[in-house]
Amino acid sequence: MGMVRKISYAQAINEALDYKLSKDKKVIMIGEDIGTFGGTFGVTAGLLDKYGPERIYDAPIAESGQIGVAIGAAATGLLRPVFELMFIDFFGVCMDQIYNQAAKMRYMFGGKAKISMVIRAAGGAGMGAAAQHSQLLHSMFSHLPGLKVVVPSTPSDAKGLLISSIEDDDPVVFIEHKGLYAVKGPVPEEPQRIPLGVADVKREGKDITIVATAAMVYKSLEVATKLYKEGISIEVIDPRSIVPLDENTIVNSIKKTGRLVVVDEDYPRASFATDIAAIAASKCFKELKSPVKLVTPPATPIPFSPALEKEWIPSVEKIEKAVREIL
Amino acid sequence: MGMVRKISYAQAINEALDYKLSKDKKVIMIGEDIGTFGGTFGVTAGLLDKYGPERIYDAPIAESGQIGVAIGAAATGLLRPVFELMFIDFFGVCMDQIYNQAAKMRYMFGGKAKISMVIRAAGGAGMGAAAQHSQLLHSMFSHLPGLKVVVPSTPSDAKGLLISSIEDDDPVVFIEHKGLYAVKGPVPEEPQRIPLGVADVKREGKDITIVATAAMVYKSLEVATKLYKEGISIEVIDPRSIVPLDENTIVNSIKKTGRLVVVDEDYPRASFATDIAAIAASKCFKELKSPVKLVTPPATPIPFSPALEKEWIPSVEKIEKAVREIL
Amino acid sequence: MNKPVISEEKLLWMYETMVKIRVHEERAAELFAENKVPGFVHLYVGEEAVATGVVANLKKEDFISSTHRGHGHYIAKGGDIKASMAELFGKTTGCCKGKGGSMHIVDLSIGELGANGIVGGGIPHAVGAAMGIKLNGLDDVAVAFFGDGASNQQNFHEGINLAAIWKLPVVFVCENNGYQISLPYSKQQIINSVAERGKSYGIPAVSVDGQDVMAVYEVAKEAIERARNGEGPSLIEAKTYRFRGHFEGDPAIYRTKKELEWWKENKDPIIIFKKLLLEKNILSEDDSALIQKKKEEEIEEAVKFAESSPWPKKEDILKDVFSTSTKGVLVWEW
Amino acid sequence: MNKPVISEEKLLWMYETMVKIRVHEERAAELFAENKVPGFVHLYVGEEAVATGVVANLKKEDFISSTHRGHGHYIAKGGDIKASMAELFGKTTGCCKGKGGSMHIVDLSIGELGANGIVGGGIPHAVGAAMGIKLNGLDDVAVAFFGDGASNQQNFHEGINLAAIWKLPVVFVCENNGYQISLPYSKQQIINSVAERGKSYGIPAVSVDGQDVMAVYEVAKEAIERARNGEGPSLIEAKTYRFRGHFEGDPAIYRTKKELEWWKENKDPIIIFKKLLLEKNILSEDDSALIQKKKEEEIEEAVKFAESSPWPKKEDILKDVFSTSTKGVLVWEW
Ligand SMILES: Cc1ncc(C[n+]2csc(CCOP(=O)(O)OP(=O)(O)O)c2C)c(N)n1
Ligand SMILES: Cc1ncc(C[n+]2csc(CCOP(=O)(O)OP(=O)(O)O)c2C)c(N)n1
Ligand SMILES: [Mg+2]
Ligand SMILES: [Mg+2]
Repeated sequence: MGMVRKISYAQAINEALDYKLSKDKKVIMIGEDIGTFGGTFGVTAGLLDKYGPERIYDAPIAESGQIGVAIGAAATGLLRPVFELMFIDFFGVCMDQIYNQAAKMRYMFGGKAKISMVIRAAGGAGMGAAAQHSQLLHSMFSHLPGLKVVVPSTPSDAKGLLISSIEDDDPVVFIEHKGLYAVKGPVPEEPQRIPLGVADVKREGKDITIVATAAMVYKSLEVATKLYKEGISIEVIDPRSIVPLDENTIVNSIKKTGRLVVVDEDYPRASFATDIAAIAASKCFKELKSPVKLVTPPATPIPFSPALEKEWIPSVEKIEKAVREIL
Repeated sequence: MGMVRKISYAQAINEALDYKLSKDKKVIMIGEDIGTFGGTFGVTAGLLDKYGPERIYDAPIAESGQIGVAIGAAATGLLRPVFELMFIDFFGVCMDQIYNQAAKMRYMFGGKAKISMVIRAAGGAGMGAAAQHSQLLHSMFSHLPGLKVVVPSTPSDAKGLLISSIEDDDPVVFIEHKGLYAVKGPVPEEPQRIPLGVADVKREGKDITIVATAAMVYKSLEVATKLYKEGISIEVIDPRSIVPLDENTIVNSIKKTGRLVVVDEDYPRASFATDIAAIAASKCFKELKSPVKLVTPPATPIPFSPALEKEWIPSVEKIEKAVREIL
Repeated sequence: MNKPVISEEKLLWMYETMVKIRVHEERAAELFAENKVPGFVHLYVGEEAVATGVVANLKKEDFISSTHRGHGHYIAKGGDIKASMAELFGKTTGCCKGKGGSMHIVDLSIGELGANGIVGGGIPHAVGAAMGIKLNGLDDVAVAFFGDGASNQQNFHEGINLAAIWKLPVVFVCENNGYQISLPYSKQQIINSVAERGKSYGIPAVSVDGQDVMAVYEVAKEAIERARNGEGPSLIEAKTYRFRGHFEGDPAIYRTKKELEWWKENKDPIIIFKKLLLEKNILSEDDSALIQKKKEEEIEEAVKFAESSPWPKKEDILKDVFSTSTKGVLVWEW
Repeated sequence: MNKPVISEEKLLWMYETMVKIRVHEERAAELFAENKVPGFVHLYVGEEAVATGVVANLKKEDFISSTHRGHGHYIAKGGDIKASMAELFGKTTGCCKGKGGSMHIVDLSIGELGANGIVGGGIPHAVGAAMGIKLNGLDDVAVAFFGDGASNQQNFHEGINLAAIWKLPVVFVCENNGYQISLPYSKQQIINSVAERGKSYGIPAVSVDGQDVMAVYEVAKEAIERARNGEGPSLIEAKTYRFRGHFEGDPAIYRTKKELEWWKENKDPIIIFKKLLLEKNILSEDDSALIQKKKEEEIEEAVKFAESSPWPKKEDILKDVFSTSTKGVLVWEW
C-alpha cells in the first residue's frame, strides 16, 4: 500500500457526505447556505452541483421547521436526512425538534419509529466569534437521552464516523470543531467506517490517563509528548463518540494508571468532564491514586476579545499544570 | 410565637407571587392559562382578579415570543417579568431566548444589561405524563452559564426562594416539582427571603452524606430515618439552588462523613449527580472512604405506563441499597 | 365548483367513523374518571367531522401528523383501537408498548406519524413526509392536523413556509375549536380566521364549518387533489368546538354553560350528518342504532383487551432508546 | 396623506448620519482586512437609509432592537462610536468591555437594546420594551429591525402576533436586502413582499423603497405615530441592498457583479439623498465634502481610541456573568 494521502478535516467530511449521497438516494441534505454557498465553512462545496436541488436543500432561516421536516422524512422511512445546523449554538431555536421529537420518538413509540438522521453542526471557540457562535455543547446532548453524540478530532475519524452516523438508524448529533476544519491528516480514499462507541487511544501511557475531545486531543498530545521527555508516560484517550461511550477503554485506562485528567472545551458544570470524573469516583475508586483533575473553561459565556478568548479555552499550560499536580 | 400554619407548596408559591405583585408594580406575569384558568396546577389562582390583565398576561402558544418579550421588558429596566413555562419540558421551543439571550446578555454586554426575570416551570415525573411532560431538567440549566437555577423541595423553601428569585437581578430558572404541589408544610405568613446559594441540611448525620434535590429529598429523609434505627447516621443536604451552589456545605459534609450518595431525578449523564460526584473526586479525594454512588433514573426518556414510571423514578429501596453498598 | 359525488359506501364510512370516535372518546372519559387511564387525556368529542371529512380523502399510504388531541385522527386513519386502548392503559400490548400513552399514540404502518405532546410539534413532520413522497415520485400526500393555539407557534410559520417554497404535497388542517385551553380565539389573534394566514405563505387557504362533515370533505378534497397533482400545499381552517374540557378533569370555567349547550344542540356533527343521511335515505334510524351498538361493542372489546393485557416489565424501560444495543448508552448503573 | 414637513436641521442630520455610517463601515472593512478586527463582521453599506429614515422619528427614550448587521442602527440611534469601535477591536474600553464584539454592540442608555448573533432573536425584545412602555404609561415606542431572512423565523411570527393582540407601541422594520446570506428572497418566500405578512396579524403593513430615505422617513413616521397614539404595531418592509458581502470575507458568488453594480450606480441611498438636498439648496457640494471630512475625522479618532485602548485582563473573564458575586457559580477551579 502506498502513502495515505493527507486531506483536511473539512475535506474529509465533504468526502463522507459525497460518498453517502452517491450511494444512497435516500440521503438528502437540508440546511442554510449548504448549496450555492458551499457551506459557511466550505464543507459542502460542490455537492449542489453534483446532486441538484432535490437532494441539497438551501433553506430559509427556520431551523425548527427544517429539522422538523428532516424528522418527518426520516420517520416515513423514505429518506435519511442530513440536517446542517450552521453553528451548534443555534440549537436553541430548534431544540424541541432535536430533543423532544427526534431523540424521543423511538422510545415514546415503543421502538416503532426509526429516526435515521444526522444533525451536523460546527462548534468550538477560537475564532473571536463570541458567546453565540463559539460553543461546543456536546455535554448537553449527551445528557439528554435519545441522541447519539459524535465529536471527531482527526480528519480520518471525521470521515469514518460520519459515514457510520449517516448509516446509523438513530438520530446522531455530529459536532465538527471549527478550529479543526483546516487541520490535515491521513485519510483513506475508501469509505471505511468507524463504529460509534469505540474510543481511540491516541497515545498509550502508564502514569496518567487523559480523556480529551475534539481540539483538546491535540493539546493533550502536545503535553504528553513534552512530558514524555521527563519520563512521564501519559495515555491520551479520545472517546470520539460521547454517546455511546466506550466506558471500558476509559475505565481500564484509569484502573491502569490510577490517575485521571479530563480535558474538555465545553462548560464545566454538569458536563462531559464531570461525567468522566464521576465514572472514576464510582467505578475506579479503589485504583485511584490522586484527586481527579478537570481542565475546562470557566463556567462563563465565551468572551469575544482575543485577549480573553485565548485564556478562556483550556491551554497546553493548564493541562501540563493539572498533570503535574496529581503526579 | 404561635404555631406556624401549614400550607401547600402550590399555595406557598402563590403567596410569593402575590406578595411581589402587590409590593412591586414592575412585577408582571406572562404565560399560558395563568389568568382565567389560574394555572394548569392552580398555582396562579386569583392573581388575574387581583392584578388585572395588564399585570397578568394570558398568552397564545408562542413561548419563544413570550420569553423574548419578558427579556426585552427586563432589559429596559421598566419591568421585572415572571414568565411561566407551563411545563419545563417545553424549554425546547424557547431555548434560544432562555439561553442565548437571557443567560448571556449581561456577559455579552460587558455587565451593562440587567435581566431581572424569573422563569417558573413545573417539572418532575410521577403523573403518567410521559416523555414530553415529566422531566425535571435542572442539570442542563446549571450546565449552561448565565442562569441561576432553583429547585425547591419544601413549601417554605419554595416561598422564600421565589421571593428572592423575583428580587434577584439575574435570570433565574425556578423549577417546581409537580409531585410536591400538594405537599403541605409550615410556611411563615411574613415574606421571609431565603438567599440563593445556601444549602439546607435537612438532617444532620456523620456516617454518610446524601445530596438530594426536589422530591428526592423526601425519599432520602425516609431512608435516613429508617437506617437511623440501625445506627446509621445519614446527613441529608438539599442544595435548594444548583446555581449558585453552596459548595462549602457539601464539601464539608463529604469530608466529615467520607461517603457520598447523590440522589437526583434528572437524567444521569453529564448531570447534577455527576457534578457532585466529581466535586467529591476532585475536592474531597483524601477524605473519601468508598466509591461515590449515584442514584438516578436510567439514561432513557420517561416511560408513560405507571408500571414503568414508578421503576424509572429513583425509589427509597434504591437509595437504601446504595447507602448500604458503600458503608 | 361542482359538489363532488360521494359513494354511499364512503358516506356510511364517514358516519361510522364519527360514531366510532364519539363512542371511543366517551368511553375513554369514563375510564379516566375510574382511574384506569392515567396521565393527560384530551378528547375529540364534538370535533369528529374534521378528522373524518379530511381522512375520507386519504388512502392508507398517505400520511398524517397529529396532536395531543389525537384519538380522532388515529381512528379515522384506520388505527387499531385495541392497540390504542391498551396504550391508554399503559399496557405492553399498546401501540407504543405502554411507553407513550394518550399523547403519543401512533401507527406508522398506516401513515399515522404520531400524536404529539408539544403543540405544533407535528406540523413540520407532515412537511417532511411530503418531501419524502415527492423525492420518491409517489402520488401520496401528507396532512398536518393542529389547533388554533398551534397556529401561533413557530412550527406553523416555519413548516408552512418551507412547504410553500418547496411546493410539497401537504395540506395543513387547523382545527379551530375556539380555545387554546382557556384562551379564546379572539384573544389569540386579532384576525377573524386562521385561514387569513395563508396569504403570508402564498398558498390557497379556506375556512370551513368543521361541524359539517360534507363541507370539510369538499374543501379537503380540493386541497388534497391539488397536492397530489403537484400544485403544492394549502391551508384549511375548520371551525369546530370541543364538547368536553380541554383535558379530562378540566372544569372549563373559562366558557359559559350556555355556549357549550348551544354547540351541543345546534352543531353536533353527528346529529347534523345523521339528519342528512336520513333525509337522503342512505341511513335509517335502525341502521344508526345498529352502528351505534356495533361501535360500542368494538370499543368494549378494545377495553377488555386493554384490561386483560399484561403490564410492561421493568426491564422494558431500557429498551427502545436506540436501534442498537445499550452498550455505552446507560453508563450509570441502574 | 400630506408629505410631512421636515426641518432643514433634521434633513442635514439624516445626511450626516448616512455618511457617518458609510464611512464607519468602510473603515471597519479595512480594519477587518488588516486583521485588527477579529470575528464575524456584517456591514451596513448600502442600507444606510433604512436605519436613518426610521430613527429620524425617534427620540432618545425610544427603544430599538438590532441584528448581527447592527452598526448602522447603533450609529443612527446615537451610539458612541468610540465605544463601539473599541468593542470591534475587543478592547476593554469597548461598549461591552470587549466581551461582545461586532455582533453584540449595545447602548442601553440610549435605548439601543443590542445587536444580536441569533437571527430574529431581537424581535420580541422590542415587543417587551413596548410592554414596559405601555405599562409605565410612557409615550415612547420601540422599533425592531431585522432582515428578510429573519422574517421566516419563529420570533417574527410569535413576536408580531403578541404585539398585535396586546396592542403594543412597536414598529417592525424588515430590511429586505434581497438575500439571506446566499439565498435570494425569491427562494425564501413565494410572496412578493414581506409586508404581505402583516395580514396574518391584522396589523398595517407597507413596503417602501429602502434606498430613499425620505420615503422611509414618511412611512416610519406614520407607523411610529400610530404606535405612540396607542393604536398598536405596524410592519414596514424596506427594500434595500447590501453593497458588500454578507460578512467580511464573503466573495458573494451567489449574485452577479452586474446586479451589484446596478444597485451601486442607481440606488446608492447617499447619492440619491445628496442629489435631493443639492436640488433643494439645503446642501452644497462644499458642505457635503466638509461633512465627509468631518465624519472621516470622527471615525479616525474612534479608531485611534480603539487602537490605543488596553486589552481586557484575564480576570475579567470571570466578571459580568451575574450581578452577584461568583461565589458558588464557578465551582470548578480555573
Ligand atoms: C409548546 C407547547 N406549549 C404549551 C403546551 C401546553 N398545551 C397543551 S394543549 C394546549 C392548548 C392547545 O390549543 P390548540 O392548539 O387550540 O389545540 P386544542 O387543545 O384546542 O385542540 C397547550 C397550551 C404544549 N403542550 N406545548
Ligand atoms: C437562528 C440563526 N440561524 C442562522 C444564523 C446564521 N446567519 C447569520 S446572518 C444570516 C442571514 C440573515 O439574513 P437576513 O435576516 O436577511 O439579514 P441580512 O444578513 O441580509 O442583513 C444567517 C443565516 C443565525 N445567526 N441565527
Ligand atoms: Mg383549540
Ligand atoms: Mg437579508
